[in-house]
Amino acid sequence: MATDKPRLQRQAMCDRLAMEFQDEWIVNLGVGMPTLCSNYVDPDKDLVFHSENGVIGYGPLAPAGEEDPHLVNAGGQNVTAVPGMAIVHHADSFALIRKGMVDVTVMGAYEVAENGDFANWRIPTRKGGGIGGAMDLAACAKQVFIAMEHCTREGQPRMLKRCALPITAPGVVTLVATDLGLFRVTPQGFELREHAPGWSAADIQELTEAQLIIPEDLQEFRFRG
Amino acid sequence: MATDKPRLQRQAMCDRLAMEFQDEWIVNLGVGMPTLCSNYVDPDKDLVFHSENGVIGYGPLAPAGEEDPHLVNAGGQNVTAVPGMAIVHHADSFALIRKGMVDVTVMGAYEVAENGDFANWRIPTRKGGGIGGAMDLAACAKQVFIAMEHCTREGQPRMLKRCALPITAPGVVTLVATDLGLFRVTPQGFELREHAPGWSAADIQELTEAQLIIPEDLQEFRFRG
Amino acid sequence: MKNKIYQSFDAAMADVADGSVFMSPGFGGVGIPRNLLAALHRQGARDLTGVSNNTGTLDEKVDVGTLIAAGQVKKMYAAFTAPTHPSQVTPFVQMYNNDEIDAELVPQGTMAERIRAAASGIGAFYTPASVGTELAEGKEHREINGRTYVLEYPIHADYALVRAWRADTFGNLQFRMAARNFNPIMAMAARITVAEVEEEIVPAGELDPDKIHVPGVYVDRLVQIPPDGIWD
Amino acid sequence: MKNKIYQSFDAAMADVADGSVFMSPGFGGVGIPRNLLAALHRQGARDLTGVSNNTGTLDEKVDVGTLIAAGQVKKMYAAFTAPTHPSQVTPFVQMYNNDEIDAELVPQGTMAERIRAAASGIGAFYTPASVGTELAEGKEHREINGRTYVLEYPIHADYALVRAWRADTFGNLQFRMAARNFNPIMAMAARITVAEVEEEIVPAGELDPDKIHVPGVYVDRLVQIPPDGIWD
Repeated sequence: MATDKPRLQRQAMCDRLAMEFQDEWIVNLGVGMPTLCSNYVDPDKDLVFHSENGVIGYGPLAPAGEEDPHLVNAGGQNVTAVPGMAIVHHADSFALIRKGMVDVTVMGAYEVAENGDFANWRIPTRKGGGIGGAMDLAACAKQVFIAMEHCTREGQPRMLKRCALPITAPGVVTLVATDLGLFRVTPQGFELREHAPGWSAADIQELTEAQLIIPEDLQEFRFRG
Repeated sequence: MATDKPRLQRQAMCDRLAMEFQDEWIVNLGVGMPTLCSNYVDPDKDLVFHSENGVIGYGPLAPAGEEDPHLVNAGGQNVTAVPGMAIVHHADSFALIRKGMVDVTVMGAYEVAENGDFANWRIPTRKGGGIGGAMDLAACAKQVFIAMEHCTREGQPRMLKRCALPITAPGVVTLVATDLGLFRVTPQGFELREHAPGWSAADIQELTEAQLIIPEDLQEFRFRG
Repeated sequence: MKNKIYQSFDAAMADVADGSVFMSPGFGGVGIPRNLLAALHRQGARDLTGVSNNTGTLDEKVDVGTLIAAGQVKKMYAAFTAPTHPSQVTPFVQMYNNDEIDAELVPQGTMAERIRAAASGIGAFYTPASVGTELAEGKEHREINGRTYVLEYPIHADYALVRAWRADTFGNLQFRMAARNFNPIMAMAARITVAEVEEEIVPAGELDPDKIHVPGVYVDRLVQIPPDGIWD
Repeated sequence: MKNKIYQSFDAAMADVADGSVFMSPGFGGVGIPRNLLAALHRQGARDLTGVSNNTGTLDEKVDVGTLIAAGQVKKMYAAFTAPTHPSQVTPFVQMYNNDEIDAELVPQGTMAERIRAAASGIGAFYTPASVGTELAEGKEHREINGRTYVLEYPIHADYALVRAWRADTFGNLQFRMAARNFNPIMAMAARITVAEVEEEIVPAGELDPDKIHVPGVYVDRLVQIPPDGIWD
């Protein structure tokens, strides 16, 4: 059965998204899995990591014992300063976001739909929600990349025709990395760009509610070189 | 004829308005005559002078030869720093104004009306206007004081039933000092509080279009002690 | 110059009345006015409305969750009204599930801008965030230059409790690194602003006027965090 | 790191196309990007729209009036479209009276906020300034909490020409004293921001990240003012 095959690791998924970052991009990484994107470093690209708490241009996690207690990223992790870093307050930080200066935001999601909608803030069976800065970022960043498991713990597909959960923003997702491959959101729907090793397009379609577009130049998933 | 009697000097008019400033007030002085208010210093009162270019807490004009070329007030005059001074940008400076933190703004005017309207930015026979920060300040300061000559150069009254010129803000003026006296704007109209020496209430009424309220406790104009 | 320095957090929080609205900054565990929150907890004011990025954490530290757990808060404005992980059942979550506390969920950037609107006399503003989502339902929409925006209103407060790094006696504040976060906009938005200060409160004139994050005119009360205060 | 340092003002202004919108800060004679304005004058772009507190002065110094007098500007947004004194007949006033230039008169705080709205992705906002006056006629009004506001829209720009005191090679900017004025908000609002810098441009990392007035991500081009540049 297809579902027994080995799947991609989270770091590989985030590496793959990070390979798409372009030189000079301002990058915002959501809490959790997306923070792994900063572990992939391409020396030919200068990236500026922006955190919604107003840190513009932070570096890797601080080594143990060398933490600056006042310097944290959006996940509350102690990060390091890189030369050129600047701090602004929360309103100015989201001013930057709403102006559309963030080139890409990478987020986790419960669901992504083939029309580019995604959902990551509320499960209706639980009261309340956890938005943080996701709605502002999703509505305003130039691109939204999603990193998520392809299926729920119960094995249900997360890549859907339409989101069932309340969405975070409509029609904004451009690229999705799951543990089964890399998907581009096109006007026609999800295009499978790269498949996990050992997984055929048919295997992946089987675990996907939306109809996948399978291009002629379908590639195997690219790992860190 | 009443109009031949000596009138109040500009400094005396501004001194009198400045006597009304209360301890801890944030004071904004308009360009021109109102800047004279800062020459009246009451050692028992701490005032914070705010200038719309974002200087919060400036001091007297800089002595010749000791100017800081980067430090100017709203009139472009070189002022001095006082301990506690802070600088903000223009949007933050007007944020402070719109929040209603300015306790008083003192402005010049072409006309003031008994309903508290005043006009100081446009003469319809000339194209364009010079507003600067006057509309923001007039709409948002807790009080608006006016310092102006009682009549135009042509001898026409400036204290009117209704403004003829386009107004700067409706119903905001609380106190007016002219070269003939001090007037409070009340719900019933202008109340003459203090008259210039040698000028009777009737003399002043003669040069005023609006009907003045003459209180029983009418005083002579108070000069710097 | 008016003396803004209070000798204790308790003195600085003494007049908070029942029913007050308070703002409490902090993000990622830094820049949180833990000493003032602890004092407000001791003071015991009730029926408070809180404005804060989150609704409290599960660690043992004092934060808005301390006031919530004590039943002092009737409503929260926050960007998180559910935990990021379902296993995190904070006091807020328990009370919210039991309808013992009210909450308005606000996207973080919209919250920051609504606070900033209060700080700047703006009556309302149009933001693109949340358009097309459940949170924008029932709100006024407007298309401007081909883009759809939703109308949002200021969040005002009676008190801002903030945590500064340095201050002078006039109330000018400086923050350090990511501890800045919501502190400046909350300090400028509230009617009464109270700051706990990590470093020594220096005489007015010792801070460079070009390097001040909150002008002293916005700050009413200052308390130096003592050696035995809450530092982390 | 991308090299943002240009060797001349002319090089930094070379690509300004006819019809561009430019912002030019300055207030009370300080913080004016005189070197960049002089370069834009030499460059000769026409049909420009300018955003500036005033429309030029009568002194001999380079300011927006230099571009206006040269016929390069078709429209100005400004808080002064008439001189404060009728005797001050600037080039703008002459051209405006002859309908050779267009202008929109904007209250200064509204102008600052409209620029800030462009810098922060706000679609429109309600301000109390100008309500009840001629300038609010025809604009949308709204009563909010018993107060009347008028709706105002962002002012966007292609270029901001700014004058900084210090900068680092990443583009982080610092301003000094009242020379800050409109500089930060214009630098953050425009599509392309060019800064002339009074002090040496230091390597990235030498400015304290807590003491930066405009983050380098907003700044595209930096030019050090040379000894023979326009200093005043």
